[in-house]
Amino acid sequence: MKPKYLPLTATIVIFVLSYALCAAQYPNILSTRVIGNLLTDNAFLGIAAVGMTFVILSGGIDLSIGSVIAFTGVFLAVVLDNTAIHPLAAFALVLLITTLFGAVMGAIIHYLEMPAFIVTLAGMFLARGMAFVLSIDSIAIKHPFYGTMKALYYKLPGGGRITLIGGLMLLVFAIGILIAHRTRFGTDVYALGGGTATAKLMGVPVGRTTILIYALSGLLAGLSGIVFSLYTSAGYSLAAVGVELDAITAVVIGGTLLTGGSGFVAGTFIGILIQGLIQTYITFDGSLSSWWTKILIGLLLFVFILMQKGIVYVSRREQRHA
Amino acid sequence: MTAILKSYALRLLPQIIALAAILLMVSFVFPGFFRLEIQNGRLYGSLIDILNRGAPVVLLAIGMTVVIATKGIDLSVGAVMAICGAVAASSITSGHSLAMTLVITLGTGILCGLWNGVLVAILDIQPIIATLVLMVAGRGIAQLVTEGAILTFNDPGLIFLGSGSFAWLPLPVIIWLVFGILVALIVRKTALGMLIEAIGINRQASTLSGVLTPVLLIAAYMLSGLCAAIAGIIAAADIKGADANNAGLWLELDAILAVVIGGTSLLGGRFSIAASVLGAIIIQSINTGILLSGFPPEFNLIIKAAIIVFILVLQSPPVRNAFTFVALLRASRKPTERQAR
Amino acid sequence: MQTIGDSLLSATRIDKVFPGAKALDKVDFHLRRGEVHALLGENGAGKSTLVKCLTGAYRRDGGTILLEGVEVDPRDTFNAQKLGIGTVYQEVNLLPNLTVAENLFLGRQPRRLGLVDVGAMNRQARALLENYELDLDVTRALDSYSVAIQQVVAIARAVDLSGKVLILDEPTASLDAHEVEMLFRIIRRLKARGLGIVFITHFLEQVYEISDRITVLRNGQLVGTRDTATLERRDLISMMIGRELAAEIRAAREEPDVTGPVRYRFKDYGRKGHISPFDLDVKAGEVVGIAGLLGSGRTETAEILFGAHRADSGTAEVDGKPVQLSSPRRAIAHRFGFCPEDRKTAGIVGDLSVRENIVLALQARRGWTRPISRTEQNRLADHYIRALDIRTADREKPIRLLSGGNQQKAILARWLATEPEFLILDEPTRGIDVGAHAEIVRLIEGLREKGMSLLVISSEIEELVAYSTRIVVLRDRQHVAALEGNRITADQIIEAIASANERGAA
Amino acid sequence: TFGSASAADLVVGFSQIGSESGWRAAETTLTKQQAQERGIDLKFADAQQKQENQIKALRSFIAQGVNAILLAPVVATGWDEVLQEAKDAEIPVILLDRTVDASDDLYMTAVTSDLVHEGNVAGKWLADTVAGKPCNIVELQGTTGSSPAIDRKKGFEQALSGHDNLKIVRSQTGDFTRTKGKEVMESFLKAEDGGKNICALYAHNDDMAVGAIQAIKEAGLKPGTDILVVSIDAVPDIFQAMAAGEANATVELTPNMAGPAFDALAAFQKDGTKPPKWIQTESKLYTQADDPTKIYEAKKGLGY
Ligand SMILES: Nc1ncnc2c1ncn2[C@@H]1O[C@H](COP(=O)(O)OP(=O)(O)OP(=O)(O)O)[C@@H](O)[C@H]1O
Ligand SMILES: Nc1ncnc2c1ncn2[C@@H]1O[C@H](COP(=O)(O)OP(=O)(O)OP(=O)(O)O)[C@@H](O)[C@H]1O
Ligand SMILES: [Mg+2]
Ligand SMILES: [Mg+2]
Repeated sequence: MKPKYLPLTATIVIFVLSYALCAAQYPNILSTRVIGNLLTDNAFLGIAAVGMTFVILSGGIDLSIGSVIAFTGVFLAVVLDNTAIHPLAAFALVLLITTLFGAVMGAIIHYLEMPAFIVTLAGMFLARGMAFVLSIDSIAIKHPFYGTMKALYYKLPGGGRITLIGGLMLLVFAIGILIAHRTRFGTDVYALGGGTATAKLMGVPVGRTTILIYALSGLLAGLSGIVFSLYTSAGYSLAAVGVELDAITAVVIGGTLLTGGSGFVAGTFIGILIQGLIQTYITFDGSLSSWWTKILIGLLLFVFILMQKGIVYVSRREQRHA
Repeated sequence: MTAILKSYALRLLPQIIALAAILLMVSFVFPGFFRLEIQNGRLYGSLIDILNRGAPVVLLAIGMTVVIATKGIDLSVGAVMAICGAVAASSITSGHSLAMTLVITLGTGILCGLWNGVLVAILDIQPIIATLVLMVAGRGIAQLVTEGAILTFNDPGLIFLGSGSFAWLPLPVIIWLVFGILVALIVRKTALGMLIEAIGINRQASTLSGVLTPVLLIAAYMLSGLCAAIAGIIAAADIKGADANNAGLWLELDAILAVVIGGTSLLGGRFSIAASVLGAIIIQSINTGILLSGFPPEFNLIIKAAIIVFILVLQSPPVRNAFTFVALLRASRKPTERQAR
Repeated sequence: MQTIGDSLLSATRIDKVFPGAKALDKVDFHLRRGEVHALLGENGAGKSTLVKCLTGAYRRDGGTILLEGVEVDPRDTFNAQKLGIGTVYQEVNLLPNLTVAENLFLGRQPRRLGLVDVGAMNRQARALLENYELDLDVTRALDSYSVAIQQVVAIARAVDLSGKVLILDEPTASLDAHEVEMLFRIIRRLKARGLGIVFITHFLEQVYEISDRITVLRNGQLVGTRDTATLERRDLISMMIGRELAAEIRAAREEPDVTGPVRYRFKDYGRKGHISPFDLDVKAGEVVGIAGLLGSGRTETAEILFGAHRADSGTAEVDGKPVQLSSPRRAIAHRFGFCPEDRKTAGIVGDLSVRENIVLALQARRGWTRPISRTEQNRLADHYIRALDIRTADREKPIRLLSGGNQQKAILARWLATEPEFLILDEPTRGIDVGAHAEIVRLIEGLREKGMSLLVISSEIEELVAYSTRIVVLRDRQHVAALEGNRITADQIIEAIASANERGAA
Repeated sequence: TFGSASAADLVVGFSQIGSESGWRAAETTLTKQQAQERGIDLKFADAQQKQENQIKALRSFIAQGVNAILLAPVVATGWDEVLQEAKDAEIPVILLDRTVDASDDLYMTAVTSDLVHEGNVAGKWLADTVAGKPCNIVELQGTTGSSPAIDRKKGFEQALSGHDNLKIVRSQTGDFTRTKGKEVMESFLKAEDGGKNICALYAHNDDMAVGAIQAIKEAGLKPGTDILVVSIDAVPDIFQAMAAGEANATVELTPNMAGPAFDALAAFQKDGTKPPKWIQTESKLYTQADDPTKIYEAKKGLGY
């Protein structure tokens, strides 16, 4: 096997093993209901994490996505509450706004040579601040169209459902994989992660690519915000706090290097599933206090990273001796 | 000597200008801003509040600067603050002496740093992820100690650390001043600073040159843990109780921001403790300024974001280069003018 | 063949100013169709800077560029590529994390239905590399291949991109004789097709072998352009350094006698998967030269001797006492020093100043609690800047802003400052100009005469012959032969490298 | 008989918001205690302040097939879908502590206090206490956007309307924490002439009040006399302050919401009695006259 597939394989192996372990203890975890829930409940996180994967592959980071999700939700709620605009038009409008927002951050990062961490941190403050200014109340979205969309799902045998948003996440992952591995833009993203200076000398349009990457992340954060608003039928300025950290964790568990240049969009999908599995397991167990929940999540994160390191290390060594 | 001082002043100039501009701005929206008086044997006024309230972020920023200089980052400092506050409170309420409590608490902070350092330097885990583990689990550990409640205490010695005063200054200010100067001296008067910068810029080359990279890396995280411990003690002492849920919440972001405003690159390398301290004070000035201004709280984040973006844009390489270029032009023009005469 | 004389690329009065250095001062450069034009000059003369100004990697501060008589202004390297200018830059080569095929076709991948056709790309990549006698798995990441292979891939990419002009900035630095030969064949073919080729190197033999004309830069200024055929070697050197070079590398070797005791003894020393166990003794006042083909395990040998990689078999002794060389630090404590081959990733600490880079190893050995005073640092830095003729505006300049060759000299200074007793040099003269080259060879001899032990790796066999008291030959990660005394000749070495069955001589 | 037997193997899922405050910890403790007393198997899930985690937890509970669900919702909106799923699975849901913006046939009952009412009680007390004298009030709000912050502000302002002598001069968020309460109060004091302009402090929770009291003391004023202090929650520490004369009044928000919830559930299990849609807990006002020391001792052990 090629060394570059090692982290991804390690992640998949770990996921399958832990799923089997969980299922041995709570057979219900194998039900289609839980599997359907895993997709639906993590849809917004998964979509945002696809954007985050591109950002991290290019060697950057985007801390603004949680706030952008909240902003999108509040914006939709306010617009649908106060105007007669059709939700689809509102979706288009908000996606335009968040894409532009991402593009502007990308432009600042490139042209002003500022670190992504800081630019997107300011973006995080700004987007949440905008959400507050729009409304501090949580606003329910009662538009009938939302009901229609929520009624769209594919029923699995056993009571589970693949919902519209769950399906949307799968689609976004599929497109993400295609963009990463089958377009020139995708290769350019990896190229930036390999070294901006070298990429520039090799003729990669660094500025354009950087702007596009953050615009894509903004677009997907906006899409994730739409999904979140469908998921909760509401807009709330305090929603999705810390989602960026969850997304980063999913990306890293999925085998992508935070330093950029190496990793897979598909890995992020497994990362999302692993995180969802941890949460499901903790709820099924139901005996942990608040603090033990946090400690356990931290520990599991640590164990996953360690196992991944271990598997990669061992197979590297075997490869050398082979 | 004067040349070194001059270059030092030049390094801090952007931060000093930004701070001055913000203070001036605040004094427009709140005229009594610069007033200082002596009350209860200590200085009293908004400026002192800034120095006092800024203490936790200043302390975190000191440790964070060194960690960032090694090309790392420490996301766990907020959680470590909570752990250490909880440990201090539970130690003092369970009857340990103040000295013992301090030893235990600082030890806890250093231990947390050791954990982070080992993950980064020995297990070679990326710093963001390595410290994310403790960031997530740490608050749980702190709550484990306090069982989710605010653990209050009445020990006058410990409380003095948070709200006492000495030489007209609140004790937290004295603590960060002394600690900051100490760290800066240790780092700059020994070769530590240069070695840390070398690691941050090129770890492989440093190791090949015989620099003890793992030890120095671990030490950097331990220093950060120690800083978080001191900050945690101050935060707990300030409210006479350990609030495991909220102590240090999101302060890691403020600390990182302070370091960046101080002009240290997140990519590691060249660092300045004094500049980071100034960065932290700038952030606190913004916070205090917002509180004094009387705007509705919905606007807090937007105002903060706007000011920070502005400062950072001024500091960004292209803008700075443009300024230096103008300055250079002027400088180069002067001698020729003189020659012409 | 086309008529020489057509002006293809002509740059006039190019200016480039860096803070603290005027890198180019009204330089003219004219490239004709169908010629190989060597661009020469000392380290820091401005060769790389000129190339980067031509390809838009740097914004030039003044001057005009004409391509086929039309004024062009490449804004970035992508733009230059589209104009038909392909370039191999010094140092910065390709992206290590991308596959070989992706590196070759970055920005111009074959597409089908808007998507990259990976199969076609890999096929084309394999076909492209066949010209270079390379049979690689093009779907592997580039960094799984050696520096030399990466260099060939970089050349292949540039050649493929160059519709009109090919620029090669020290492409041969890490290539062996065979690969250089292959490169020259390709250059001749391109030349016949009417391309203009700019060739930068410090190997004068190569200049005379391949180039038609020579342009020399000195201190950012144009010294002149001559036809290679009519330019005497001596004159060329004095054009480059602005004076007569006293003596080039000695052609004939004197016989140094090494009678000192064995100071360093390695027995069965090796590391699985890296280098087979070998025995090596080094005496005081001895220069052990290491010869071998690319990837033969020379660098690996140096690295385990220095503790950069831990040996997993064998023992090491210093002055008869067993020692553990498990880390560079341990080795340095025994007064070892090591100039690595890859100066960019393993040598320079880019953002630190020249001064700090020079004192780094010494400071690390003394420990952080005993800082070297600023006066002492300045003294050391100034001393070595002068002694090794490091071209820098001042000692506080960040080292990454120095030209490639000058960085190399600063790393050498770092180790000399520690006053080592056993100095390991991996390709110390790579990318160093003639003048400095001779200096370094003299320096090695001087150190040996003072009683230092040295182990020097070099791809230049003449150079090894000149200063080595003994030569160890490597093949396939094994020490296969040792040559001493009058057996040290270029022919003998080449024969030892080439013969497949001479074993057990070491 | 049937009732006690079914209680023994009753599995109830409890989705708690998190552990962001002492009050919340006490609610968790009391819920677990109450479940234990009744022999209920309680599945506890901490959502760490995130609605999405609560929805996930609810779905997991449904997938596990629990007998009933307790939900302390982090926000009022966005529950329709998952509550519908619970209803489809015939699992009764009882809301604790806050209600939701959903049709009331989606849940069995809500055991909550009235947040607006709490603010109102506090405001009334203040209006009665100052009795017509002019009074400048500073307000420490809860976390911007959280429903207690919005409703407690609303209720307080309602109580104030019609009293022209009462004026809120400054209002900032203290994030429900002591540290921020103290910091914000410090700035209020500076901004209002060293506190001479301030006659009363209204804090959306006791923790912020405790922090603010320290700030007032450090500014050389006497909390409780120079500046009246009224807040909400009735956590133990505020009773200590009241005993010391440093706080004046607090409105109780009882952490025992689970008791009434379990009672309603038991009745429903026994003979299908439907409880009322809203079981309101008492918002009791405590002042210095209520023997704060004794209440402090009583509340201390409850896990606040
Ligand atoms: N980015 C930069 N900033 C400042 N000075 C620079 C920069 N790049 C190069 N220089 C300076 O410009 C001069 C010319 O450097 P250049 O790299 O062109 O030399 P060179 O002829 O290629 O040398 P070498 O043979 O060593 O590669 C040197 O003095 C170098 O220090
Ligand atoms: N054919 C090969 N395929 C893959 N890796 C190789 C190959 N040849 C060498 N390498 C690796 O590349 C590196 C080159 O080996 P090493 O540096 O020891 O050889 P060298 O003789 O010093 O060659 P160079 O002059 O290129 O440094 C080593 O890490 C080795 O493992
Ligand atoms: Mg060069
Ligand atoms: Mg080598």
